[in-house]
Amino acid sequence: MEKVKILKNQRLSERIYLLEIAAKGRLLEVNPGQFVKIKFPDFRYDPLFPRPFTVHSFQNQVLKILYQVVGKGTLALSKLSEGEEIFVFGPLGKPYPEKIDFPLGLCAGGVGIAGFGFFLERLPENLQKRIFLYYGARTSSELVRLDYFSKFPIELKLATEDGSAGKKGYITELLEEDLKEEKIKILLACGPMPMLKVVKELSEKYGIKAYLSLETFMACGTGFCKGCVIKARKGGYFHLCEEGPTLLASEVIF
Amino acid sequence: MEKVKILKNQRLSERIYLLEIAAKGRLLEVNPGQFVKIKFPDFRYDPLFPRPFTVHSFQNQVLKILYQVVGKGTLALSKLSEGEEIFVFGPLGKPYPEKIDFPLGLCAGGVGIAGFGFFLERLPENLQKRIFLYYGARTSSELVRLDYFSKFPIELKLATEDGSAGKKGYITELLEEDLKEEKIKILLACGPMPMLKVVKELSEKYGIKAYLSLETFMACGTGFCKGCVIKARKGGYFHLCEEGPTLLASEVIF
Amino acid sequence: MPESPCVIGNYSFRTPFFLASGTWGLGDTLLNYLTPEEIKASIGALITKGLSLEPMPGNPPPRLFETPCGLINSIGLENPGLKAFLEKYYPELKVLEVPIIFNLHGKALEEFYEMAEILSEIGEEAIELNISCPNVKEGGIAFSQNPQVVFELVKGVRAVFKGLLIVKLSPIGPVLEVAKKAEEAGADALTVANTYPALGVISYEPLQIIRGGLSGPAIKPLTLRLVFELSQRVKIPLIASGGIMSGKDALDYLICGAKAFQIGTANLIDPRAPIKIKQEFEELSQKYGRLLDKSSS
Amino acid sequence: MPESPCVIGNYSFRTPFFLASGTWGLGDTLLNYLTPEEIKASIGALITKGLSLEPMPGNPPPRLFETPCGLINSIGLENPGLKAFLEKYYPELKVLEVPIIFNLHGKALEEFYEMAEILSEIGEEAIELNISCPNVKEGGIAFSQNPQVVFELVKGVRAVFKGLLIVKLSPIGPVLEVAKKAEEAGADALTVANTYPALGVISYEPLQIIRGGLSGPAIKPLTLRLVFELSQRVKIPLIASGGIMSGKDALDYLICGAKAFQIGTANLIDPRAPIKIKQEFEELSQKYGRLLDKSSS
Ligand SMILES: Cc1cc2nc3c(=O)[nH]c(=O)nc-3n(C[C@H](O)[C@H](O)[C@H](O)COP(=O)(O)OP(=O)(O)OC[C@H]3O[C@@H](n4cnc5c(N)ncnc54)[C@H](O)[C@@H]3O)c2cc1C
Ligand SMILES: Cc1cc2nc3c(=O)[nH]c(=O)nc-3n(C[C@H](O)[C@H](O)[C@H](O)COP(=O)(O)OP(=O)(O)OC[C@H]3O[C@@H](n4cnc5c(N)ncnc54)[C@H](O)[C@@H]3O)c2cc1C
Ligand SMILES: Cc1cc2nc3c(=O)[nH]c(=O)nc-3n(C[C@H](O)[C@H](O)[C@H](O)COP(=O)(O)O)c2cc1C
Ligand SMILES: Cc1cc2nc3c(=O)[nH]c(=O)nc-3n(C[C@H](O)[C@H](O)[C@H](O)COP(=O)(O)O)c2cc1C
Ligand code: FES
Ligand code: FES
Repeated sequence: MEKVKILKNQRLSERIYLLEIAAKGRLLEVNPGQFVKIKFPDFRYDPLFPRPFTVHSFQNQVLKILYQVVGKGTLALSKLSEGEEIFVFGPLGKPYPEKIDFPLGLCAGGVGIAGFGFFLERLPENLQKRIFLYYGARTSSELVRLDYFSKFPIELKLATEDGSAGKKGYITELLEEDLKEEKIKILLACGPMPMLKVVKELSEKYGIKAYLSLETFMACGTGFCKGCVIKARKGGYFHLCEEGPTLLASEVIF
Repeated sequence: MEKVKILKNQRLSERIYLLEIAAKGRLLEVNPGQFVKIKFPDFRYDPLFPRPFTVHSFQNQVLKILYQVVGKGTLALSKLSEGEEIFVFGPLGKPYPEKIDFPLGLCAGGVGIAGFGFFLERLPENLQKRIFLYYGARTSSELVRLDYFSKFPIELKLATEDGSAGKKGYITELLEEDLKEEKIKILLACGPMPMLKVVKELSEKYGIKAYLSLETFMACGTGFCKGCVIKARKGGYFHLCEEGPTLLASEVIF
Repeated sequence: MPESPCVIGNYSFRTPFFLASGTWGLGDTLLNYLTPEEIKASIGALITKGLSLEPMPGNPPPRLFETPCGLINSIGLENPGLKAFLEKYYPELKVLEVPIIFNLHGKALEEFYEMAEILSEIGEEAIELNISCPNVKEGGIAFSQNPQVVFELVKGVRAVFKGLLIVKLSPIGPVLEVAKKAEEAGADALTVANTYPALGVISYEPLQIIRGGLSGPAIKPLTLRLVFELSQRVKIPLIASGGIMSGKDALDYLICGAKAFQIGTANLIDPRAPIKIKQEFEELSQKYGRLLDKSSS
Repeated sequence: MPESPCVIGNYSFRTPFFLASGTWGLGDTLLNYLTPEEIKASIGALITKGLSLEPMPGNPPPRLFETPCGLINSIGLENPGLKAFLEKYYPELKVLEVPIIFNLHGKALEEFYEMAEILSEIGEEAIELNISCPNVKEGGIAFSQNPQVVFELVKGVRAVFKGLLIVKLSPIGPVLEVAKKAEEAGADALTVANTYPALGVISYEPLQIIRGGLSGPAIKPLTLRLVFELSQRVKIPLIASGGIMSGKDALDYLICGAKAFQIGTANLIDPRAPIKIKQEFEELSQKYGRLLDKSSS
């Protein structure tokens, strides 16, 4: 656990925030796809467990977390101001798979977009050019960090459920159009379960590989509790915090 | 429970803060000697109970609390910033006794000074002039709000344990000097238990009435739980949140 | 839908939210925080502080200790005695027109019978037998460690009292057996459960220890489990008591088999908690209506 | 002073802080977070994940649910089996030169005996019998509901295993009787206690419920009370397990009669918790030294 200072904790939309901290210690070793867990130094045991968050961006030793307020932990996080200290523990989990084919489709629902920033930051420009980023949300105000993502030489495709930005509908509809045209060879997806289910189905339908960044409640994040399991197709379970959070869609059952 | 906005939450010394809120609803009915309880609207159950604080000042609908950070509740309070909302519940407890003789000695140890501000604010100037305020702390930096108290036409006497301000030693030593000289007729004291014990003894020794503002852990503050008891001399118990927090020294045993 | 009205035995309550014994004092300060209309609209029944035949002074301090998400209390059943309560406190409560349930504590079986008879004579309609107080030397939790004694107790009270008879279980000991025996002996409903025996070290110098009963959010997962297990083993209605702080907590208990809900520690935090909890519960019930239909079928 | 060294039975441990079973995985990731030196300096013993004769896959998800100040887990004793553990995981742990205590789970008495024999044969010195897991269908907590069965179990294991024999009690059921029987049958120490049977409603749509064991700060007041009660009724040393998150928690248990302390849920929050807790404990012990002398006399 590194005790770090909050550099910024900015509200981007009604429920989405961008947290910036000065990384140090082990945190400097983080790779795209990995996550950290965050704990408050306030001697309060509710919530009991640190909350896990993907690293959204890591440049010039500034580590950024893109998060959405959904419950008491994230609510408490959102109330912290610049200068306050938090404990950050990590890196945890496995990075995104090393060998990835291109053109690559990144599919994000809501704050599922988080990890793709750091991923792009570490990708050579020639490969960035071979990325399709599908990014969907309920409404335009929840499509955050568009300025940041627009700076990469990627093809960015947007969708909102209410049609207030990009295509009206689910992001997986845009994805399927491009899959039909065989524009992409492999998929990496992060977002709500229903979206991941569709991505899994699409990957099967179009016969391409898909990696999914999954979520479960995590007590430890370190492989200690054996609680974060996802059913494995081959029998038994994956421990998401050790073997994930990113797993091959074809190997999991949900 | 009134939901109120924090106007200011200022650090006065290492561990002492001054909280200012805009009073409304029932809070407007508060009288000197009463207390309020404060709860955070953060859906966290640790600490479980709102914390009780005496009203330190109440002018122009601005209610002030002078508090010291001693545990997780007060620590959390100290981290709140201007504009954030808290729940404030009250007024609770009985006001200071109505019929008080003068000259009156007010004896405060540490943040025990809090309630005397509001008390003085409501006192006519001619009676303020007949007040001796004995105020002790460990060290000079913990003698807070001296500017504020100096504006009243009272006789202010200070002591610190390390001698960094006022007399070196305990405030009860200064008090005893004046008791010997029969300068005061009645006492009102608030502070740590050891100080209150000495005040009780002095009041017996010099045969004057003393009121003590006592503390116990309070779950409800409303008379519901029957937990905040102090032994009564006459047998049975006082419920501090209903019958106190200020009780006649001669009627309690501790 | 569980509310409007909530039926337990032959009695129906306007709402399934009851004020738990000992968590709203003797009632004399209730009206400082709630209007009679609010009480009537949100509270189905008022369960009195534990009453004994003779007045009890309660335990010396410390009586309270806060633990992580919980409260240890060792009040020791401070109360003016049944008769004084009826004279001094009861009249003010009666005018509220909310059913009153008398929570009774006896040091011996005979004391319970005597109190039940007194209540029967004046036409009172509801009793909750407290056989589970962890904070008194005699009676209290000792009763609930022996299913046969519970049988005898309930049988004896039933013989002299025809109204609604609720038995408040201890969460420890042979709970299932005690529940069965209470049912067999004629109890109309069970309150699940009282506080959990607990200990807290308040300070080291001087060494101050409190032994008492744990309540609050900390115990909810435990009592929820108990309600779930008991609901599959007894037929009489279960009234949940343990860490109900929100509408979700009540709904969880409903799903696990409870028919009514006692609000205890939550009242200490905020006397207006019952209003808030009932409202949240109703909103959730609307949202998950189908689910509730299933679980109650 | 309880540490340096902490003596239990005929065994002495460098510190009284043990890692609780199931809260540091199988040990293969421990060295990612602590150096061997740190482990040696702060941890008195490593208690393995519950091991069974045959491998167990564990329960399907959801296995975890956070409650106010607590955790419900229903891991279901996922483990590779005793033999595979000895082959694959044990060698790496052994080099740490910290005593290893084997936490064993059997579906039947014979399975316990067989595992004890295996360990006896390879010269292992310490076993903790897990008769209290609330998350498996067979064995587990069922054992600890019957004092006579516990007597037979401990007797049987004692017959084949001469090393340190610890029995890990369930906090529910006839705890005092079980403790007595375990002592009588030859247990060297008791771990007080395992998790508390609990239930959580995870979601309404779909309806997802978890039944499992509650651990963490929420249960500390309950287990502390148990330790206190047991320390007055049995003579063998008690090892506390329940919500130890800080040096104060350990000191509280010491005052109530425990000789050693297991760190469980705290490891999940922070793998470096044992170092922090031990340090805090030592600072407090210094500060309140006189008090401790009194309580241990
Ligand atoms: C590896 C990983 C990376 C993540 N990265 C990000 C990120 O970059 N940005 C981000 O915003 N979020 C991320 N999350 C999700 C984030 O951790 C959660 O939103 C957060 O922990 C919620 O905490 P909370 O206290 O605010 O909400 P809580 O109050 O804990 O609960 C929020 C919701 O989850 C439900 N819930 C709680 N426990 C369970 C359970 N066991 N099973 C099912 N539902 C449950 C609750 O009912 C509630 O609806 C990530 C999660 C994981 C596992
Ligand atoms: C009527 C009243 C008026 C008050 N007015 C003020 C005020 O104006 N300003 C101010 O600063 N404070 C005031 N206090 C004290 C204040 O309420 C406490 O300092 C506060 O509740 C501590 O909360 P915490 O969470 O920060 O500390 P906690 O973490 O709760 O504990 C702080 C300390 O108290 C000890 N403690 C906890 N419970 C008990 C118990 N049952 N018995 C003995 N010790 C215990 C703990 O061990 C710890 O050392 C008042 C108290 C009362 C009853
Ligand atoms: C301060 C206090 C006093 C209590 N007094 C009584 C009592 O007199 N009789 C009784 O049966 N239960 C008593 N209880 C138990 C409560 O009625 C309730 O069953 C228990 O606290 C669990 O519910 P909760 O978690 O909602 O508080 C008391 C509880 C508290 C906290
Ligand atoms: C995730 C998890 C897994 C556990 N697995 C085991 C186990 O395999 N065997 C066992 O005897 N106890 C097991 N326990 C119980 C702990 O060892 C410990 O006794 C209990 O959690 C109480 O202590 P705590 O509050 O410090 O966690 C487990 C607990 C948790 C939280
Ligand atoms: S969260 Fe504990 S093993 Fe993955
Ligand atoms: S604090 Fe509850 S009665 Fe006083």
